[in-house]
Amino acid sequence: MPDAYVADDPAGAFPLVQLLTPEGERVPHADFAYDGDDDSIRGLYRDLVLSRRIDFEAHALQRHGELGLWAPALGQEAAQIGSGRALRPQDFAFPTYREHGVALCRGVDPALLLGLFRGVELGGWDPAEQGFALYSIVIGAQTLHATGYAMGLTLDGEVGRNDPERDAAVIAYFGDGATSQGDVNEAFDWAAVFNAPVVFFCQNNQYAISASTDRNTRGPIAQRAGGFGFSGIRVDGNDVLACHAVTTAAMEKARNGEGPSLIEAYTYRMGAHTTSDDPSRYRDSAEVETWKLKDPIERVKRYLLLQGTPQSFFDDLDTEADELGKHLRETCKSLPDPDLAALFDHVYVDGSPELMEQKAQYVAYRDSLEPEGSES
Amino acid sequence: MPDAYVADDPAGAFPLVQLLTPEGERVPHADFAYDGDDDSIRGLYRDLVLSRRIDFEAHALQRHGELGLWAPALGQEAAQIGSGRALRPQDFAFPTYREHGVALCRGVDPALLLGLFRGVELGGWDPAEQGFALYSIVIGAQTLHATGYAMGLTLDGEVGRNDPERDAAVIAYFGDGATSQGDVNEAFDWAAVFNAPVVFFCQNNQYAISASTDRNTRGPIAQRAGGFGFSGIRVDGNDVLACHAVTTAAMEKARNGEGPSLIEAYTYRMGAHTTSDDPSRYRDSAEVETWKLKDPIERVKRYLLLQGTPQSFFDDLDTEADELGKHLRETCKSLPDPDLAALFDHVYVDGSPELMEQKAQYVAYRDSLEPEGSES
Amino acid sequence: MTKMPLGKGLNAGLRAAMEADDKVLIMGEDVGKLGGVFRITDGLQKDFGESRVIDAPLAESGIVGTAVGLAYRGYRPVLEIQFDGFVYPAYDQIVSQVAKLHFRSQGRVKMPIVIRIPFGGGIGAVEHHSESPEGQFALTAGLKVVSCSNANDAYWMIQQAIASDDPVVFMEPKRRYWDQGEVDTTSEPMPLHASSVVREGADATVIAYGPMVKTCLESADAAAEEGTSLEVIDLRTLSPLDLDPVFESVRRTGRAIVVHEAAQTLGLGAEISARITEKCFYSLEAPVIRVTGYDLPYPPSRVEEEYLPGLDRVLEAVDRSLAF
Amino acid sequence: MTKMPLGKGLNAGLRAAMEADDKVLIMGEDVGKLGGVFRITDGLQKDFGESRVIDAPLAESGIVGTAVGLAYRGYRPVLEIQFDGFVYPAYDQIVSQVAKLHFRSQGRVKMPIVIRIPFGGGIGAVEHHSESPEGQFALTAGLKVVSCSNANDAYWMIQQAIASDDPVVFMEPKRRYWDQGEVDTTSEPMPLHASSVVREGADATVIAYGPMVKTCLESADAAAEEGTSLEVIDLRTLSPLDLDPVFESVRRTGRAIVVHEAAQTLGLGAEISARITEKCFYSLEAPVIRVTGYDLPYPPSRVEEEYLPGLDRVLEAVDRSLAF
Ligand SMILES: Cc1ncc(C[n+]2csc(CCOP(=O)(O)OP(=O)(O)O)c2C)c(N)n1
Ligand SMILES: Cc1ncc(C[n+]2csc(CCOP(=O)(O)OP(=O)(O)O)c2C)c(N)n1
Ligand SMILES: [Mg+2]
Ligand SMILES: [Mg+2]
Repeated sequence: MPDAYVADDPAGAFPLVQLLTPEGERVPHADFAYDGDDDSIRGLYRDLVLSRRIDFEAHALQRHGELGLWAPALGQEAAQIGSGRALRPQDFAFPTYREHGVALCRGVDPALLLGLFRGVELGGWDPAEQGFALYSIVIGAQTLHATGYAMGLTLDGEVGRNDPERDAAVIAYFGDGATSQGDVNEAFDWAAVFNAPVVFFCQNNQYAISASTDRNTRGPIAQRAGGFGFSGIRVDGNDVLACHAVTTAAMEKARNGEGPSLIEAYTYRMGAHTTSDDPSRYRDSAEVETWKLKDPIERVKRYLLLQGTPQSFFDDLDTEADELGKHLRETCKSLPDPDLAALFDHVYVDGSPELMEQKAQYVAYRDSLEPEGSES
Repeated sequence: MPDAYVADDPAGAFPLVQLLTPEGERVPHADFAYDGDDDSIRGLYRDLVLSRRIDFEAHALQRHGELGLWAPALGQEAAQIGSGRALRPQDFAFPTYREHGVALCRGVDPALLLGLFRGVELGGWDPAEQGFALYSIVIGAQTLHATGYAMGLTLDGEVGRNDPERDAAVIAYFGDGATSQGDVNEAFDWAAVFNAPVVFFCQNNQYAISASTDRNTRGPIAQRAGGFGFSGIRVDGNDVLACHAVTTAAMEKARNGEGPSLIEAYTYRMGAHTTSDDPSRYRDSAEVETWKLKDPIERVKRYLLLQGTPQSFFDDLDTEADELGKHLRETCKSLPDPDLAALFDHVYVDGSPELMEQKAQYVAYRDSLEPEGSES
Repeated sequence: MTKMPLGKGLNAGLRAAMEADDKVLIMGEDVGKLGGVFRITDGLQKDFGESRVIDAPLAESGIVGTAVGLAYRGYRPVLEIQFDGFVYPAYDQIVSQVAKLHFRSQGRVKMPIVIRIPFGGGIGAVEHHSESPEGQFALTAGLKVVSCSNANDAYWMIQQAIASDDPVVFMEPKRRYWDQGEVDTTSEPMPLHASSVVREGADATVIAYGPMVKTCLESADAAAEEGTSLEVIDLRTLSPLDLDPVFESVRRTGRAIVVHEAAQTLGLGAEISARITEKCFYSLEAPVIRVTGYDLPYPPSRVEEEYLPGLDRVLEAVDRSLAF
Repeated sequence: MTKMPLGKGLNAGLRAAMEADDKVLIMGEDVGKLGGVFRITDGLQKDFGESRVIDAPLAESGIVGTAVGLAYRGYRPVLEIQFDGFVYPAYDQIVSQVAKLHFRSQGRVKMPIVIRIPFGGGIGAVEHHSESPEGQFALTAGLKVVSCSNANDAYWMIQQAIASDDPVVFMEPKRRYWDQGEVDTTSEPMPLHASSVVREGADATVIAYGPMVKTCLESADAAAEEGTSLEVIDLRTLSPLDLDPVFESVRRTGRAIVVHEAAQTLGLGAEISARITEKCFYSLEAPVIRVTGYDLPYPPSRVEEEYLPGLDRVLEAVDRSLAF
């Protein structure tokens, strides 16, 4: 088959957008610029540090048996904070189970994230309040929800009014592994066909549990978009400024009614897949070491220090992080165990006499045990 | 978002490969050539005419109540014959419900195609015998089967031996509407990841029942492949020579171990979706008229006449087609109604005592009716 | 009172629901200009526009998945699955997302989605076009499942399903689309989740839903001629089940026959049999008998009338019950 | 006789099957280097290579759909679905393709595919990781469904499932993976599709499968202390069911209790209850009682022990049956 019909070598077509090097130096880019000042960058730094603290505390809580599981975002903070801070209040985000940093940006109390992992609830916040959907564990499912929500924005006329304060868009998070799922590709297709205001934000952390990216996709993920008729872009996912700039542009485009985009944030999962995972079975620790040098937080710190940010800023932030840690530990332990009886009321809005009968049976049974065991 | 990151305007990127114009003139192409002589073209013409005859007869049989339904391939004969004749005996084809022309090329007795539509069986041939899977009605499902079969060819070492007589590949048929299905996109992904020897052959007949192609995909379908990391090509689906040339090249590539390709055969469904459909509700008859001018059979006839093919060739072919028609009519009416009792034996290979009990009950019940009704 | 076919009752009900609430959207394959392959949405796109009657891409998971997002946004999507056998690609979105979001969010997120599925056989169709997947939904907590059997119920139940804040799988008896019936558009007959005694009788209780209600009523006519009086109950709601009328009836008749097209194993008949036995143990004169499709994949259509429960098989089961 | 955990029994059984037939392939997410999230395929890729133990892309429909193609090509794919709640994206390929191809082709095409699903709760997992979808498969004609409850059965049943020319959905009781048991690798205990009386008793018959067998055996111990003698039957095969041992038992005891984790409505218990009533009507002293998960989406794990049937609930049901 003649070469002319073979897809272009995509390596060249999708250079990584970078605005801040691992060494903490800002570099210019022909197409993208970070639009904030050093104060804003300090704001981003704060978010990065706090979101890493969430991970740290949750990890410890899991090790102490307070959580059943935790899915760390360690190493992915820049991708999450950079994109999360590019959202406006009227926007809506559809996360996976790992977007703790994005949750922070949306104003969700991080302690609420723990309920799912502690096993006391299945989603602890009101999606409508902060424009942040429930965590979604079934890989890819949420990308269709995001697309549908975006279609709804168009139907509601919330798009393309040239009114930055009101025009809205949606962001859908997913991982590199998720690119294999039918649902994700259907979401790409629908978004393209309906020109929906949605940004697909893929954190390519290079693993789907033990599967490296090439097991799930051939060629850079950003190139997938072109196949569906919209644009894809590849960004240094450990560079918070670049992630912010690229997401801002894509969200702007979506809000303007110019349709979907795909962002591939090339990053690395420095931790295990979850606390149940054992990455030593499938990856070299040397690889992890390399990526430590590209740490998304260190580079911002270096930049800020180079800019002469006073030590007090870092000290204050440490205190704030400690407080957050304390809040997490305390709230976690105080999260009440669910009452099974109450759960019967949440299956349906309009109830079901059948289920109420089961509930009554359960309650009667439970109560019948109490006198004997007299424990609960 | 800067233009550099927007997918190239694809219109220019996917010109239609054409080797024979609607006027019957052969045109050269930089990359593809039809590799047969006029005798071979007469062979293709014969297939085109016979496959159209299958449609014609089946349509009439449906109108006379002999078939419950028929899905005509009218207008798509060149895509089917061109691709079908590019296959070797060792190759394997996975059709939809409309690949009557491909079935003909594979050596399936066309009368066997009628069983499904008559409602006497669910698939009337042995896939292994002719390398032609059962018809598949659930849109897209068969593309994954094709990919899996192709993976099996690789595992078996049937690929890339540089032995044209033995190296094998798979072709998967589907429609433009099917490009929206998760399964089809998963098939693209798996084929790319496993570099599977499979050619995805999409007959873009511009409709999925009433939905025009732009409802199912944005941009040319051929471009979808690039997003998954393999090559796509767009061919005049009404040009049997071009379809043959392009499919030959793609199959060759697959057999050589160079992985998958996507072919978009741009054609037109001149008939209704099925005999149950009423296209007047959703498309102009003027559109159909335009496409009649691009008829896939007429242009070959013109070419052959220009080459001085004697009238006797056409007359003989008419006779052959009439015989095929007679064969279809006769076989159709003689296809036996299924025996429900026998069907119980086909659910499992290893049987099931449970089911045999149900069968016994059914037979006893049926037999109990006979004396009374004394009809059956 | 107007006479109309069941399919037209659905069409009129959809129209009324769209007029009543502009958050109601219709989405599905070919629902626009074509009006759906069964014309149930005929004329609606013309009158309500392309943004309220949306021709979907050919992707069932996409149809249901985007509907979840639309529901998050406050819409009430009414989805058409073209045929029963094509709902399975959407199964994950239905059982893991639509069914669970209210529960997962502790009531914060509502999923007022209606999934319309033309179901069942008897129309001579090719494979995948005659299935009865209601069991796969009825066993899923968080979904409600209903089926109508006549034009009046079609008209009202579709409106009630759309008005419900819970997701409803709406099973339409496709082979009865063309059956005429009286529709009273002025007064709602009964709540959505209620079973109905459609014929009173004394000797045995016959329980059915959707397409089999007509079959059972005809069986009751035939039985009456031979002096057997059958009570026929139209379940209408498959999840939650409303079995009080069934228990009441079986306590009187002592005999129950459940009829459905779906295969026997783990069909609704299994659940109903189990519950009748639990609740009416001492009233039963015979075990509950199930008259259902056999445990086969749906057979070629030429033999479907033998596969599906018909009048004779129902009567034979009644005889068996009476003779037990 | 060797003592090993149930999970290791599966691993050894898979190994034996791969050694016996080089058409046997393993495919699934993370089954290679990682050995699966439960390590059931541990070491197999190392020993049989990457072309026989295939790490799949993250796409369940793809896993099953390509397996269909591999089966067309003569392979015997053994698929791992990572957790019960992730099988639904493959539901269409399983019920419309895998289950039907033999039937559709009138026996010409065989689908010797095994779909392994670690199922059920009790391990404190997050949502979608504790479901019991066996009913959704058992109601599908063309599939066979089995579940093992101990290490010896694990070792043998997985080999028998792989050797079967029919597609088998193989439900693995994930919370029992670590339970030790004696494995006799020299002699096959019994056929795949046979139920087994695992404890004899006289007062009531308790029917279970997979993870609940252990619970029921413990209940029988406890009941014995109070003077009640329970017969416990391990179904082992869920489709086809092998209920003759159950009928024989219930005819003796007059009482039956079915136990499973899956929700009550349309769970296996419904079918078993219906059949027992059909076949043992005059022997029953009480209606069949079902002890199951409640009709809720699987709840947060902190409350799962209250949601799932446990020893106390089984005994309470036995009491109810005896007192009826
Ligand atoms: C449909 C489905 N299949 C399997 C799983 C199990 N699983 C959980 S996370 C995961 C890997 C996800 O990889 P990726 O999309 O790259 O996201 P990451 O976890 O790396 O952020 C898998 C296979 C799941 N949650 N859902
Ligand atoms: C999963 C699924 N959904 C819906 C259908 C109903 N259906 C049959 S053919 C068809 C349109 C197919 O369009 P396309 O893929 O373009 O193929 P064509 O019929 O035009 O050859 C639809 C929606 C189906 N068969 N399978
Ligand atoms: Mg990843
Ligand atoms: Mg088409």
